[in-house]
Amino acid sequence: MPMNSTESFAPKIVAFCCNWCSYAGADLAGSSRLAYPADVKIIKVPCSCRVNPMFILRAFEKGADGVIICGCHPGDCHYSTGNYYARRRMTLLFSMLEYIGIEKDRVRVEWVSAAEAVKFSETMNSFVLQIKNLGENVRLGDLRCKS
Amino acid sequence: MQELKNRIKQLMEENVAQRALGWKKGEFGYDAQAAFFESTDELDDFVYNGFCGANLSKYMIEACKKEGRTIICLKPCDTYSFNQLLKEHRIQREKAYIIGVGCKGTLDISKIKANGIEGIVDIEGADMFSSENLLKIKTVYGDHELAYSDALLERCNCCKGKEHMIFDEIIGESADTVSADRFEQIEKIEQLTSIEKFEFFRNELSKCIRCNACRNACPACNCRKCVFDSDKFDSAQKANSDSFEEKMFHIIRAFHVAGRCTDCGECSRVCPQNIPLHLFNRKFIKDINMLYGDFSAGSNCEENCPLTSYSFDDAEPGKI
Amino acid sequence: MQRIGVFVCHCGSNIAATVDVKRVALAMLSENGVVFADDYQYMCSESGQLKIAQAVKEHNLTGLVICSCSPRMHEATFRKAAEKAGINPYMVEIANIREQCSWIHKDIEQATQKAIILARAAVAKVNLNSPLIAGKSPVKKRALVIGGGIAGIQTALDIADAGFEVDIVEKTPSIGGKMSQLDKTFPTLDCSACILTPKMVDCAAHEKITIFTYSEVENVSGFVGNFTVDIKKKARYVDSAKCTGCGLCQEKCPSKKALSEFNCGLSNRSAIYTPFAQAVPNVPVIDPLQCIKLKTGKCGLCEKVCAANAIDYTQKDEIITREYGAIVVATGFDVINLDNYDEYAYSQSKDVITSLELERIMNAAGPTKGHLERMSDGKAPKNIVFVQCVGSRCADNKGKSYCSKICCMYTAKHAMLIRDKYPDVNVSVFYIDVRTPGKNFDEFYRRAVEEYGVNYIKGQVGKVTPEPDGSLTVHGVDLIDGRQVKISADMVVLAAAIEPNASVRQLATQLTASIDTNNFLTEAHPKLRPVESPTAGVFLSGVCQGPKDIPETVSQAGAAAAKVIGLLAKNELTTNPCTAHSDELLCNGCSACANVCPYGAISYQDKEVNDHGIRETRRIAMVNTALCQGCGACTVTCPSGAMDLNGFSNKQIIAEVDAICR
Amino acid sequence: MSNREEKVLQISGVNPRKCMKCGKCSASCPSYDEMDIKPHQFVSYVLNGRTKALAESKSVEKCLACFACVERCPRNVEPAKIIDAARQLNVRQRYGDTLSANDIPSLIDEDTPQQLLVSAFRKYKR
Repeated sequence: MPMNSTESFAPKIVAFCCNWCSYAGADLAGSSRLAYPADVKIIKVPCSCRVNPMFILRAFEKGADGVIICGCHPGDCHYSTGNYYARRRMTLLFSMLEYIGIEKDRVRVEWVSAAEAVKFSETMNSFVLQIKNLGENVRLGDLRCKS
Repeated sequence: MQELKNRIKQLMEENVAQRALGWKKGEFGYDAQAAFFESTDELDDFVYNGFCGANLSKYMIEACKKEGRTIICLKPCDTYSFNQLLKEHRIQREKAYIIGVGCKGTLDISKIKANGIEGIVDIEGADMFSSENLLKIKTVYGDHELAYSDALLERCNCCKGKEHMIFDEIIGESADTVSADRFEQIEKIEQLTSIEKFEFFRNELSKCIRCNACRNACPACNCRKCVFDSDKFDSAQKANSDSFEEKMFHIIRAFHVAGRCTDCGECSRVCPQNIPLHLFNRKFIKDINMLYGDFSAGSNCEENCPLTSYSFDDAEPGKI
Repeated sequence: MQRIGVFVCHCGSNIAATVDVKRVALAMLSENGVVFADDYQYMCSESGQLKIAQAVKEHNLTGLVICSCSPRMHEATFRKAAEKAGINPYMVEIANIREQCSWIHKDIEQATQKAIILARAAVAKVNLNSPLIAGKSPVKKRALVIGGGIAGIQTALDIADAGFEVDIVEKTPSIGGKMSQLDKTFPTLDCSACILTPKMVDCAAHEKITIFTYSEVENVSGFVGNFTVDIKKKARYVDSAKCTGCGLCQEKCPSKKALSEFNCGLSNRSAIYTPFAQAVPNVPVIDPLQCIKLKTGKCGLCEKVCAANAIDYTQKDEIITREYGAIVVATGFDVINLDNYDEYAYSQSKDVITSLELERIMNAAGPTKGHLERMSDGKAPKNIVFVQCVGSRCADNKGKSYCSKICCMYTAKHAMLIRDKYPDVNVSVFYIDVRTPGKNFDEFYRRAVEEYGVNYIKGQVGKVTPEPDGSLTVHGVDLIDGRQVKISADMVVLAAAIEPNASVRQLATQLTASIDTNNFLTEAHPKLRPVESPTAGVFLSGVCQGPKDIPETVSQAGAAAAKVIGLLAKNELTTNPCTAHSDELLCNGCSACANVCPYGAISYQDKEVNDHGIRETRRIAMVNTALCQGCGACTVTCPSGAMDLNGFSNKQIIAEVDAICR
Repeated sequence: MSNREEKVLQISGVNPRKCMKCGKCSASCPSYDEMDIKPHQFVSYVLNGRTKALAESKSVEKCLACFACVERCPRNVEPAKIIDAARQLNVRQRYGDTLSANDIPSLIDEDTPQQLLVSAFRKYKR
């Protein structure tokens, strides 16, 4: 991906945010007017442990360029243990994606509390930049047949 | 083999069990397949040799629905799957009489054929209980010889061990067949660049015809209805559709069996397109061992699966 | 097919200044299922809600999408509005176009585009919503309090005073707990028994309170509002109904060699005993390990002297099953075992004691009748050294990582009391930090130093050596002075760390309540829900949740009681309808979901199903919707997708993903 | 943090930030009176960049390596290892590595008892 196109490239980014911490953190980022790119679209889930790997792969299949999952900090889960399971699941899934040659920077997990508006906005800014540098997601697109 | 057959016959005659689950000889002698033997008469077709690679554990689910008890023949590695199924309540222990059968490694017919051997008529020396390490292959073009150990399935080269994890009795001895490191191939792939990895897997997965043989053979893939057949995720799909689905299917399949896969290697053995599917499962096994401590699914019925447990200081996603 | 109405809120100019609301509404009209779309100044206002009601009526709407502020702000408002308008409240979805859009973007075009996509995702989700009805479950109007110390007593009294029945289960023969062992309490120095015993008596006399002493919780089943608990009443060998508490049996009992638990093993008690004179109930128990009659069949003296005929050697353990709406855990603490701290010579010298032992020595009803004496030779000590933080704040494996919180204050209390009563006794305190947060606490500590002349030394003790002459050499350091100090003491008092009562581990499993690495019970939220366990219907009172002193324990006990009263005051509980459920045709019965459920909400049943004509009995996961909190951990663990979550179903989330990526 | 401080931390393997300043090390130290810098001060010397002074102190030679402080430290800080690292710093600066570890096997007599070797290393490693 040539550098000059990063400007015009508007990536599709799906952010799964848990209801109790990260979604509230996003709300606080909003009310604090802490900007982050419009490319990020948030889907609310009750807990990071609700995020099924199938959702992530589905997003890529449908053309997403990056997927980020945000949850409560380990130890602070509203459901006490949900994010611990999410952490293991995502660790393994991300490792697998990298193993089959998907850029590992297309996925990220970040723990953002309800108070961390700055962290939320900074995370989204840096993630969008990261995806812009990677460019369009071609490896997970329609590539069944060998070129 | 005769000893095994006799014992099964005896058990059935003594009414210890009502039927047996074993292998039946196929059309060519190298294509033995899983079979139920409902009466002692049917046992004539019973075989047990190097071509009996099929892991019978999964058939136990069917057997449990039948009346009475079933004798099941399990090679050492098959017992892990059996345990795993027990742990998941898919089968009942009391419905099975387990004969742990000795194993000196199962054979890969494509490896034999890869030696330029064609038109095979008969193969001698595949008996599991003989110590002979020589396969005598009769073909329409003449006779060939090949060392037994050179024709083993990849999975047997990195065998989990000779011990049966669960059994009622053991017949025959097992041999050490380990000649390779289980994770060597995984590590090799991990060393590749991102693009090389992608090319490798794209090439392999592009062969997939979605015949579902891997899913059908896999003892961990025992869902009554696969998510890829149900409308639960809006992911039901016909075979061989477009795009990304094969990748999604295989990644998700590997993810669903992660922490439950015993690395029995059936997926790769049955794949008609020879896709090395075990490379997915084994990657998860390697990661799990490294991150959450050594874990061997099916080595017992108690230990919690790594994906349904956690510790406070687990590794962070993407940071390994 | 849904008939969806989309309502785009201007939020004054909060949204409308950056998002072209009319365009958003217009764009939604071409979305699948949308039959009506409009925008309005303030959707949340009275007239905004009226607009919704009108549209529902006119267009026969079945679902609503409100493009407005965060659902955390007004979801409840719009759900109520929907219900008023005749739509199931769970047929409403909010597209957050304020916090997530207008407030963070400046470019109108960009913000409008994003608002359209967010609205689109909400529409896609509503298309798959189905009406949800909050379940109801009845509430058993009785509470169980486990543990009869000050925490349990206070909680029980507060609940009972509100008019609800309470049972207290206490495993020792009397309620009272650790507080009954204390002599005086800080920072007021009033006598512990004087303030505790009235409460104990209140408990016993309260018509709403039933006390089960010498009893333990054997089994717990059920869920919030509907617990069933088996209580094991251990054989007391004394008929509580007949006993008059005269105490003659204890006097006459020939077996008097057992160590008194109440006096921390510093004195003996008889085989038939009440732990202390003010015990509630004042009914003795026979210790079967000490009783000569129970061991050999001979003796029977107590039976002979008992005028009330209350002795019954044939009593057996008894299981009582009772039902409760709420359970309060108030199991309290123990002092840690000091085996790991050889350097303080606790096991080598009788004159090295714990602070709790000192409490008994100072107490008029204690082993020395309240005289300060050395346990070795009965002599009055002249030099006493206190050592703080023994086993607390330890990062090694020997002690506890936490601060035990009460030691600084009770040590100041001890030092002060000793100096007050015995002005010729020298008292030194080795401390690392003196921690005195609390009303009048620091003043109290300063009085110990300034008025009573207690010698506080900043530094730790490295070693205590018992000398042949019976004295103890304390090797310490004075960090401020920069020198090692050696003190020849007659008595050394260790402020040993406290830890949760050992029974709590098993109890936590029975209750499916979680405990932390130190065996303290975990709160539902460390700040906002400190007296509730994450398991609904289970509440925490006292030190079982974390170290705390008496005033804090009493206030927490009251808080726990308030929560219990709030629960028991309801006739029915409305359950969150966004719970998991399993599809019986898909469920494998593999137990993976139950393994990850933090609430123990999933159980298994052998159930006959009809799978497209095949009838068979299958092991199937069942979700108890009263327990399920809707986290969704089970849904991802389930490989077949049998487990799904109401309100956040797999299909709904996938529809949102698709709508965003379209 | 300067090179020298890092070196001391690396040699000792101690994390000085774990210290809670309780002084139990100094209370336990049999050489306390001989030392100019006391055991409980070791961590702050390293943290405050005064390792040079620590290395030049008398304490370096006065520590008996009895490990009472290591044994009793409630936070696993291990002050004896810090002072030993400071001592090694001196030695390395003064003499460099006088003996290569690789040369050792060839210098050892077959019959030397292992115990002797171990105690020799203890004694003469500085």
